[in-house]
Amino acid sequence: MKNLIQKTLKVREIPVFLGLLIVVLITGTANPAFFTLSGFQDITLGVAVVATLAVAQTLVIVMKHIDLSVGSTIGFSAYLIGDASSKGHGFWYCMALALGLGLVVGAVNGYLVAYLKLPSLVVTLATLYIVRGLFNEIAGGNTITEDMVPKAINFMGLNTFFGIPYLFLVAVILMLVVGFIMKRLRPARDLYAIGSNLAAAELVGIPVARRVFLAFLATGAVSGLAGAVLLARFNTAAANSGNGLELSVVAACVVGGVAIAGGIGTVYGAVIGAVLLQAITMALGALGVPQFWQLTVNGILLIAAISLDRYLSTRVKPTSIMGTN
Amino acid sequence: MKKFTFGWDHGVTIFLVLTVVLGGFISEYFATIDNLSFVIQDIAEIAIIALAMSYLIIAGEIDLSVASILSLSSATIGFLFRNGTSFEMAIVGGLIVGLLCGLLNGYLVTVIGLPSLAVTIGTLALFRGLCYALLGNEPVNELPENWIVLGYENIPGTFLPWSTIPLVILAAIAWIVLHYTRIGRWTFAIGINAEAAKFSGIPVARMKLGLFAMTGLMSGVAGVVYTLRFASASPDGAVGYELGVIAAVLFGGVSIAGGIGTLWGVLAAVFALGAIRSVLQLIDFSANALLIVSGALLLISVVVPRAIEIAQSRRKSTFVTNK
Amino acid sequence: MQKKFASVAAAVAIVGALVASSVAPANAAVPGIKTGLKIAIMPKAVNIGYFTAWNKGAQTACKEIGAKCTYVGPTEATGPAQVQFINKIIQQKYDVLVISAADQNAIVPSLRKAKAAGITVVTSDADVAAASASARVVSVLPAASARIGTAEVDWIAEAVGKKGSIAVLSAAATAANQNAWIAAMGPYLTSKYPDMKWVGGTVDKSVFYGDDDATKSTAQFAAILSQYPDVAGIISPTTVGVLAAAIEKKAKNAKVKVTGLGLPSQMAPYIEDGTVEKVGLWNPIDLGYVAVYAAARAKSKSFTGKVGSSFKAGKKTYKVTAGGIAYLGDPFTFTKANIATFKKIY
Amino acid sequence: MAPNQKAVLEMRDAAKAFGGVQALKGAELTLYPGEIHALLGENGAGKSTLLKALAGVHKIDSGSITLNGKQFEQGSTRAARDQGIAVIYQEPSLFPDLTLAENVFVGRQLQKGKTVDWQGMEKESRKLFEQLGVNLDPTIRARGLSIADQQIVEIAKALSTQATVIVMDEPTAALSSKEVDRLFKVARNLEAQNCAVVFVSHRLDEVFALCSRITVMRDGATVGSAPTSEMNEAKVIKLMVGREISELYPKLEAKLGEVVLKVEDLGLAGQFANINFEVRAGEIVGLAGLVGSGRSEVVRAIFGIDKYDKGSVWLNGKKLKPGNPSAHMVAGMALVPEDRRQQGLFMSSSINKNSAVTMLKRISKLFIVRQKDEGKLASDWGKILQLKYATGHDPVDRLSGGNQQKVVLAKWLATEPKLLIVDEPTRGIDVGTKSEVHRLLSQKAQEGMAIVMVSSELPEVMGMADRILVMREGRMVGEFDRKQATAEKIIAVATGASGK
Repeated sequence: MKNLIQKTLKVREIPVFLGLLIVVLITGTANPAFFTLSGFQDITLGVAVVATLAVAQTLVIVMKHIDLSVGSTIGFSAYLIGDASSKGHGFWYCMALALGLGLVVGAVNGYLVAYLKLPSLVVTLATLYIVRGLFNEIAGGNTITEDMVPKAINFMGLNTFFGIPYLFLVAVILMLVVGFIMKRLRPARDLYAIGSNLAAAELVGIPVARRVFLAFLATGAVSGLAGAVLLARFNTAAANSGNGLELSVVAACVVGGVAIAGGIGTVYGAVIGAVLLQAITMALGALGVPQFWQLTVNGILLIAAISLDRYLSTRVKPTSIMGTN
Repeated sequence: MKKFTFGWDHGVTIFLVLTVVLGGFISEYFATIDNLSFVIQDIAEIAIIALAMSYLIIAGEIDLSVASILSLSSATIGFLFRNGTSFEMAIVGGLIVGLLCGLLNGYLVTVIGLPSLAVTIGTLALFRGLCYALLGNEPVNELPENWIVLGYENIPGTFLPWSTIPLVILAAIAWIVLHYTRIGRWTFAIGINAEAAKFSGIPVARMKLGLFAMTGLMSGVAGVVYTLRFASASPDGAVGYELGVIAAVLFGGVSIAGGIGTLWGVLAAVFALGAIRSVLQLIDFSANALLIVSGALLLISVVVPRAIEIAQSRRKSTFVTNK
Repeated sequence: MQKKFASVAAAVAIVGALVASSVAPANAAVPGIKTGLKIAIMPKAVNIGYFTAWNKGAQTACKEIGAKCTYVGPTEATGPAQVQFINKIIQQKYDVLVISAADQNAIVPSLRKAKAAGITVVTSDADVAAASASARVVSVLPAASARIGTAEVDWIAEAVGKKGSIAVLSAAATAANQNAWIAAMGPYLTSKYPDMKWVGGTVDKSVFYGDDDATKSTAQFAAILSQYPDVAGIISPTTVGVLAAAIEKKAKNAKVKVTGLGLPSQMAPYIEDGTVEKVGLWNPIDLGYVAVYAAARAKSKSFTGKVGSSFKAGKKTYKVTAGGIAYLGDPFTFTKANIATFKKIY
Repeated sequence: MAPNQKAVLEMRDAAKAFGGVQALKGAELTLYPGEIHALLGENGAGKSTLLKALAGVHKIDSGSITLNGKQFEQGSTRAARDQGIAVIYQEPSLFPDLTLAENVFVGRQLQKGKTVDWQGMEKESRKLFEQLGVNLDPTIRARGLSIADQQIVEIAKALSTQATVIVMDEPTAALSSKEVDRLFKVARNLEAQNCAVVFVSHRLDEVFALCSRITVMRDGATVGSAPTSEMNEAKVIKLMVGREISELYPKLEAKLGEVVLKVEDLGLAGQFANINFEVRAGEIVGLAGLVGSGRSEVVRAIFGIDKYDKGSVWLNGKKLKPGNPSAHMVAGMALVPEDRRQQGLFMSSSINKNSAVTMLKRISKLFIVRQKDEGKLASDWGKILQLKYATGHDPVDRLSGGNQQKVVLAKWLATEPKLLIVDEPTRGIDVGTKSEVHRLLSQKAQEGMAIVMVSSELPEVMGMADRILVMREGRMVGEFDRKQATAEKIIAVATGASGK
């Protein structure tokens, strides 16, 4: 008997994964440097931040919502961690601060979307501005430098575990944990039901508002904690950290089969989508595509990925009302 | 006659008036003719795009690629001019490119059937990439002097910048069309209920395609204004303007869910945002505070109407309506 | 504050004796400069460390000449965003604007307006396009583009042993300063160092743009390594880029040599641990300091800004060269030997 | 089945009003374990309201409901389910992106320890499907499932909750005859397991074939309840209708004119095929058939909403381009759609704007829509249709269902169409308005309009139409002249059960 998890994976994530393989194979053939350990590390390390955020974003997108505030939250959190650490606070204090920030932003977003029933696009666009403004006000022209980064975080950013960057491991572990939760815990299953058919979800008695609130809260919390990943990755943070990340994150989710229309997608897909986008960016360079054309090619590939997704989801044959004779 | 009902657009108008009046009291520099000229110049591009974006959002769609279209239109003008085309023809080229970009968005949404939010994130990257492909790392300057004076000088004898002319004309047309013609009615109808619109004989797909194309064209017009105002064409122009446009449209009372909004509200919102930014700058608020205020206003624009709605429904809660 | 400045100035005096007036009392008039000038100091964007240092020098100068200085600017380093603040300066009837141009073209019309409104405009750190030089009185730049570009080539040549291929990790594709420096690097490298070459054949094809963004710069550093595995050295003529390159080189334990322009305070850990042997930079504090003097003197009519004219800032005199530009002097270089001193200054 | 047995559910003297409309008054229902109980009544008789009260969607204003001897806790869908009532709606509300197994257990997924037990749910639902005699794979997603299969999933869901009362709202409406047989087997199976099954249907032959008891409702009240053996079709129909048909259907004599609509060999894959008919000026053609027999699909295609892939449509001798409703409208065609709220109206928009949406070109001068003309248009038609409203600026969602339908009629009659298609024109509106609508249609036909009327209410079709076409499973299977038509004949053709 087929394993259910395998079967679910097959539906949408496989094409993305195949796309990833094709990109890697073509690029690797044209430029063998792509196949080396450092090529692998470039992609995995480069994708850690977006992958982490994409995992969190999946929670809200499957509910047919969106959270644009993650870029501001993660940047602010990275700065706060470095700042607190430089003032002599310990690692756990710094992480608590990061978590606290994420929870506050998540709670505000969640309350407005879930209980006041405001559109998440508008709400999170507003919190994107507000958090960024507060961040800039506090950070000013200061730059967090490596000596201000907590030792543990610094270590994570610089080292690998048998060749696999720790940060990528963090993203993968997060993916597995959230993936497990999304598959195995009842409240998380409700998120899919809400995104798939909101009216029916209410009809079967799912506590919709509470679930939406908790999902935004979780997304905020992960974005806050992910500040540590951002800080570890770059060992620096300043007022513009995390700027514009939200669109990369949404793009990764969409490419990974987490549909904007809700109800569909897994964190595995989101992470594979993030890796694919990162691999494409790397591949464009490795294949010698001129710098000034890379963004264009990226845009075309993104549209192609969305179109493919659309094609796959509408391939289902229409129901026939004409009897079977 | 229709009974007057107090709408969000009136609220924004009052907000605008209060900003201007209080601004005049708070800062001696604010309520001056020169500053008015600056504010108009400063908001011209956003206002022009917002006119078209209002239609699009009212019809239930969105376009995140407008800033990239603006920049691509500007880059096209620069590219053509640098390669020997006359400046007048270059401008025509820029407008055509804007229109084509809009048509591409519209095609992907109406014919292929992709969600506009996702697809315009893609074209946002695509159009921006084309800017770099056209201009590389060399911005185009030294545009014809007789043209660029239009970008930063006032109409002789007035305090109004030249960009007022396209802004006023386009705003008037957009206002009349949206609120007084069939196209406008159709736009609202599609946003309220696209299926019922189809059943009412409204050509829904054609309308949406047209609205995307128009948004592209307006972004192209904004690209011309932008090029003249900054006397140059650069591949990184207007980065992030899309959020400014959308924030202004939403603050103006257009519902992101479609079907609701007035052009007056949007125009008042664009001016109010420009005015409040000017006031805050003139009383030496930091640039960081401006970000916070933008976000707060955006939140207010959805929270307040919702709060009123909740309050009203509580008052009417004894009134059960049939499903 | 006073004490801090004293130590800063002392340190500077030791190494370069550029700014010597460590004892200038506040509000004391400087001959040839009106007191009470209202001066705006506008960076490409606030919230950037480099400009915080630049502003520090400007504020020092303001104190010396008894002027009132305001540090004001946008949060995003774009021309349109700066224009809003230039408009504000015009409205508030400032006397002087010292600005680092975020866009060499886009702010020109606004600068002309400011000029028409009677404001003395001096660009510092980043100038407007050469064709628009008339929009400002004078530009105070660190050093001639050619000198900065060739100096960086010399540093990397030293680091790689004068042989191997070189790439450039720049800021935004449209960054005018960087583009000018890079233009100067191209022919210099191939003519002076016969055993060195550009990874892409020509310098134009060897430039990667990190947009002065840590994320993108890091990604581009990785892209250089994967695209050109045998790259010997990377020049990053921008503080965000060279910092990202240093962090990433250390993280990857990469063999590639890195040099460029970076703030010593940010680069110190990497110079101290040997990740990077040498980076260079002028002193942004001095740059801001001199620019304020130039602007204040021009406003006070004790300096015309014409080519060949000169002005005094602190104890040193600067001469305006072709294009209406006054240069600070060659960039300093920072190595293990002197980084401990400099990292405390800027 | 034995009347002496203890009832599992008793509803006594239930009343429920919405705004001013009394949806239920004196509604009674008694269910015994191990029976299939038919609930019959015309549209608007109160069946849906009664079912929704049982489902926990509505709370009744007065009266009582007892379940298994205890008072039934009302007003929560979750509570209703927990108390053992499961309702299967006419339009199943599955989650298209979830697997069938999860759909069965949604909101209360089986758990092993604290985690969702997928294997267990799969096994259980597979067992349920087997028990229902269908071979559905529980690991596939619900998207694209046929209505029949969706219903099976809903039934499995009901069974998995150990429901003692299972309510099926017109479950056979959209099923083919084979699928109906399968459903019957399932229902009998449930009956054998001592469930009480409530079966709502308009197909009387099915009711008599399947059910052991029949309860009939009319105008919100229960008007009769008896074992099937004590009932016959004539008795049931009389109970359901309860009044002379002629007053409801004021059919006027009209002179037939030229052919207005000609439909030739129309076909759309999976929906309908070989549709041929003509409609003349002044003629009302009824399109009868079961819900889901393809009637709405045919009229949608004729009006251009859906593109047909075979055949052609001619209006006044001119061939129309498929898939272009706006061109059809200009050519003189109008469609009053099936779903008033979703397809007919812009609910948040004003009465004036709704009435004028089809007329914008004609009330514009120099491209400007003249609001005065718009208001006049709405008020003129309001008068003709006896629309009850405060001002034309009120949004239509403040109107009652009947008045809303009048607005839809107004917006189409205003275009002075040559051909008017009405799809379920009186669904869910009160009796008074119903006869007004009928009078209006009749009058328009007399004035020379060609009318196609799709209706699931046989009396309506028989009372109004000059000619009745019957569809089954996407095909035209019968045609009756007004004089020949009887309910039995039509039902026989529509259900394909002509031998019985």
